Amino acid sequence: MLRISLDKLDTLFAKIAEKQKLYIPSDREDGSAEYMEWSEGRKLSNALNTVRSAKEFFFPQTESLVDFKLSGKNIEVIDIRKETEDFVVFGVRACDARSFGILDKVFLSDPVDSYYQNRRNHGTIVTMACTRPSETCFCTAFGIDPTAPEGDAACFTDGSFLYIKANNDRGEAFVSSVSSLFEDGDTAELEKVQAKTKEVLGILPLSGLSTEAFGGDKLNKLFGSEKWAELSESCIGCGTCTFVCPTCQCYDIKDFNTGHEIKRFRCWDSCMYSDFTKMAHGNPRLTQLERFRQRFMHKLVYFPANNNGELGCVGCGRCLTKCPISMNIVKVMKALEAE
Amino acid sequence: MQVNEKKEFEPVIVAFCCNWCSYAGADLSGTNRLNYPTNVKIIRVPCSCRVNPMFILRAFQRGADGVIICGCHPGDCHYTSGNYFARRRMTLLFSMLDFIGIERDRTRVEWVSAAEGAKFAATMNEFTEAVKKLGPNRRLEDLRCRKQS
Amino acid sequence: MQEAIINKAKELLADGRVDRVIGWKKGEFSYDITPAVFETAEEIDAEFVCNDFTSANVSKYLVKETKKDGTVLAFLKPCDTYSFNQLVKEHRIDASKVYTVGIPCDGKLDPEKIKQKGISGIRSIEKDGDMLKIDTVYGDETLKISDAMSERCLSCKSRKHVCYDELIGEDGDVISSNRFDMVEQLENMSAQERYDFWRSQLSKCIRCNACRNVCPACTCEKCVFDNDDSGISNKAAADSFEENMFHVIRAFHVAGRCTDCGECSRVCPQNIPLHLLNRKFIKDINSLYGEYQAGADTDSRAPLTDYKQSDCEASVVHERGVE
Amino acid sequence: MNNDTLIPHIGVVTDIRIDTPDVKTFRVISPEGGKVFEHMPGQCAMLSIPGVGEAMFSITSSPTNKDFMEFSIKKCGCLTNWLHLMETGQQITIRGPYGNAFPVETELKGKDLLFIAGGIGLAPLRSVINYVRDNRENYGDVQIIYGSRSKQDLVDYDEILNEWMNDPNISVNLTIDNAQDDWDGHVGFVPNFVTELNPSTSRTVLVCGPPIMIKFTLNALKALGFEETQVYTTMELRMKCGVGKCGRCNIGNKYVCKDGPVFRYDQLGELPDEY
Repeated sequence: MLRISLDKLDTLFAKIAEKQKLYIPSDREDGSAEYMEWSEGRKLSNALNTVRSAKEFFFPQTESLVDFKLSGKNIEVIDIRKETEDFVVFGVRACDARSFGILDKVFLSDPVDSYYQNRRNHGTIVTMACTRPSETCFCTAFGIDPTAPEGDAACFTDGSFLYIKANNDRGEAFVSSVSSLFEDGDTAELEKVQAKTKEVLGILPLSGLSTEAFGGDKLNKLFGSEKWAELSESCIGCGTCTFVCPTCQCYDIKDFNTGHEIKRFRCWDSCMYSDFTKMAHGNPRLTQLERFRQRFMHKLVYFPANNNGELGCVGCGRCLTKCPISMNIVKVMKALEAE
Repeated sequence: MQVNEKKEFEPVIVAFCCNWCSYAGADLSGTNRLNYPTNVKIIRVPCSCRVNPMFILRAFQRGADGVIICGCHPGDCHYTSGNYFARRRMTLLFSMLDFIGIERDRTRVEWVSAAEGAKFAATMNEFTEAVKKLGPNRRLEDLRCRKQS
Repeated sequence: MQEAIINKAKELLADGRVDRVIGWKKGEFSYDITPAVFETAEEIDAEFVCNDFTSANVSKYLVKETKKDGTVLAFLKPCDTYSFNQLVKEHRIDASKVYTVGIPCDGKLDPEKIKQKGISGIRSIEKDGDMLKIDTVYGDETLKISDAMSERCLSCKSRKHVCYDELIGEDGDVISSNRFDMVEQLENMSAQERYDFWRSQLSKCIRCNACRNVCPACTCEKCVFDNDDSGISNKAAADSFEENMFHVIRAFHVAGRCTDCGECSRVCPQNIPLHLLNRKFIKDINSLYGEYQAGADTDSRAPLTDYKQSDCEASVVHERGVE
Repeated sequence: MNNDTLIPHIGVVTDIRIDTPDVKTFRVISPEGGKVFEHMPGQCAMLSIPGVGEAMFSITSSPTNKDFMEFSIKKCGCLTNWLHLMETGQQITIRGPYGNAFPVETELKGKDLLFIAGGIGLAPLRSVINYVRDNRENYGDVQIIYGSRSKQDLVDYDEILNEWMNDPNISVNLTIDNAQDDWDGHVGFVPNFVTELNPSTSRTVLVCGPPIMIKFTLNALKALGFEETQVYTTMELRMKCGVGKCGRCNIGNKYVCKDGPVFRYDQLGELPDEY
């Protein structure tokens, strides 16, 4: 397999960044990792994952949709869309890589969301296999193999070399554009590391998590469960889980009056917020119980009902580490499963 | 012919003036034919205490380069104590804005009575000059509101 | 300690003194503790936990709990008692419906700090003297407790319970803390440096509202930032201004009421040191209007709802320190 | 780049009719004249005043009307207040059509129809009623039961009086909640009126109105022997995108904006009770 010595990563990054923007997970001053644009000196993070997921490359937290200019009774609609420039996201984990497939099912289904599609068409995803999964990881429950991630091209490491493999045409193009830096090498060491990682995956605390109790056909049974009250009791109704989640895609559309024009923008929104479904005549999800239930029912039941049973969670474990009150999808799944 | 003359920066100053003293003071400076810069946009409020901290931030958001709050002299408030409360609030808010790195000369509180037309004009002249020296507000502006030139 | 607390809870439930207990419930791992309400001794035996990771401040839940019938038992750490007292003072909690038991605290641990040391695959964490013994799938690890201590606990202001119906263990004292050190450090920077510092911090904000929703001082029925009519309800972190506005105004709205419990910084998914904004207000209030500790009592006037004719003018801001 | 549904068209408000103290009907055309887009009865459109807000409204006019679209809008919030303050000639933005429609060309064809509406609930049904009137030969017997709080609150009263009442092919039954001096018709709530009128169970029913009215009407219909599969209604939830992506109008695995707003009652029964 093609490989490059890990101490030549900078050369590789410089080569990629010659033609297009390159984003890599890198450590922030506070110790957590975040995707940042690569420039000379920026180092790849060793962290298992970034705080925010990679979804923001295709579905950014805030984006302008359209501008309006008002004059008297007239309105001018200004289409501000521009073709995005090519970019590469390097070092995406297997869980996040799977999340793009889930987002695609939402944004690329008819009618196609051109803003998302535009970015999707110009972004190359280079994934990175995991070697040190954490106790909060449960991607294997969703059939994800973190040692062989999806994405346009996948990278693997054995501690001294970085190996690369293309998964599709776009990946082929990417690999061939940088292949001059790579040499063919033997993968014995890599296979050892992969076997070791698989062993660890088997003994992680959440490795036994089952998704069998969930799916589109369980709708009314799970919806009516008495467990929701207890589970949602201490939820503070913030949007942390939603905003760090790689598959949450609810959004809000709002207008901002700049004084000389109206900018209509879209931003991430959370079904956990009290005003999410509020209308002039009332709110169908009146208490935090209903809002809490909506988020998990959507991932575990509603989404699979519309997508051949595929669950709307990828097991990245972000909500497990970030929820202010440590309530999360694993606790919900275990509680409901016991029903 | 192309004019390459660099235009001098003209700041936008928002002045929140209490209805009972400072607004009347502004009026007086006008009737006395005293000059103060046209940069100053006066917003009349019932009392200096009416000025919500958000008003000040929103003024900066929408293009103000300096914000000044004018009210009755301590002890003279039409509502007895409004300006005392305003004084504490504004002190703390300005201190906070200073803390997050906003230039401290962009904000000011000044007590101007209805009889102090001259003080009003002088204050505005002086404040406008001070803000002019600082240049445009960049640290607390909303980029979306910046006019493309 | 946990045993004494559990016994106390069961005792008070059994003799009918309280109907419910608010405390903490164990999670999947040793550190992911969820605040929870318990109604029976069985539930308490099965799931109640009070350990080094039970850092969530339960006072705010009492706003909701005291609207229900019956009496609720709350276990409060020293810093939680300040929040509790402040909520009682603001008439947000009906104190007659709460039975408070003060519990000692010598600082809580922050799981994130442990993980940032590169420790992963945690199976269990045990205390051993001043060290933590951590069992992970990658082998055993050790870590100094002080290295895992929550940031807010490193600058703890008080081990004293300001209110309780009953106390487990000994009461501590208000301690001289170094909590204003960082604020002072920032004050001594230049305006440009301060601006750069806050821009780098606040630009991380994702507007998840966790700081607001967890804050015991933020108990408005409807937040101004959720109110479309306020004109500032934008959810987006669209521009540097939005985050500045949100955090400055939020800190201002709790100024004089913030007890410095540190929940905002604890829950921030982006590790923004939000408590520094609150501490700046506290420090200013202390130095300009006299020492004041929100939550220390239930009858004093809050500094922003009070004034003295001799108060300093706003120009003090312009006259002091570094530009 | 393709057109994106989130980028709206311009519509011009050419006529504003005051229907009731809090309902106005707006006539909207494209700036070039004619309709902005075609629709089927029951479908909705997103109307917006940039800077004020955007919301989903059902299209009140029938698709058989080739010149313009109409929207009957009740004043109840920020955007609708603004719309009510508009003058003719004002431009608004409009995008759509969204959602499914009443199955006028399939299930409803050849059937005897019963329309039951309460208050502003007439808005979506008016589109179907006029569509049926314009394609009268395709449908059987048509009966309309419409009620409101008072005579003044009957939406489209002029049209009901002058056109529907005079149409020999349909029967119209009106009711108001409380008796008033200038009203000699029926007084009482819609569900009770339905029971009194005792319509034949051979009819297919289309209901729209306030949730509480729909609930009791359904009970009344069931008591009369109607099946759930005979009853259609149309729903309303908060919406932002209109195309099933923003997540607001999600009930169970359905999105009201995309899979609805028209649901048959037995379909609604399969969904969790969260609307």
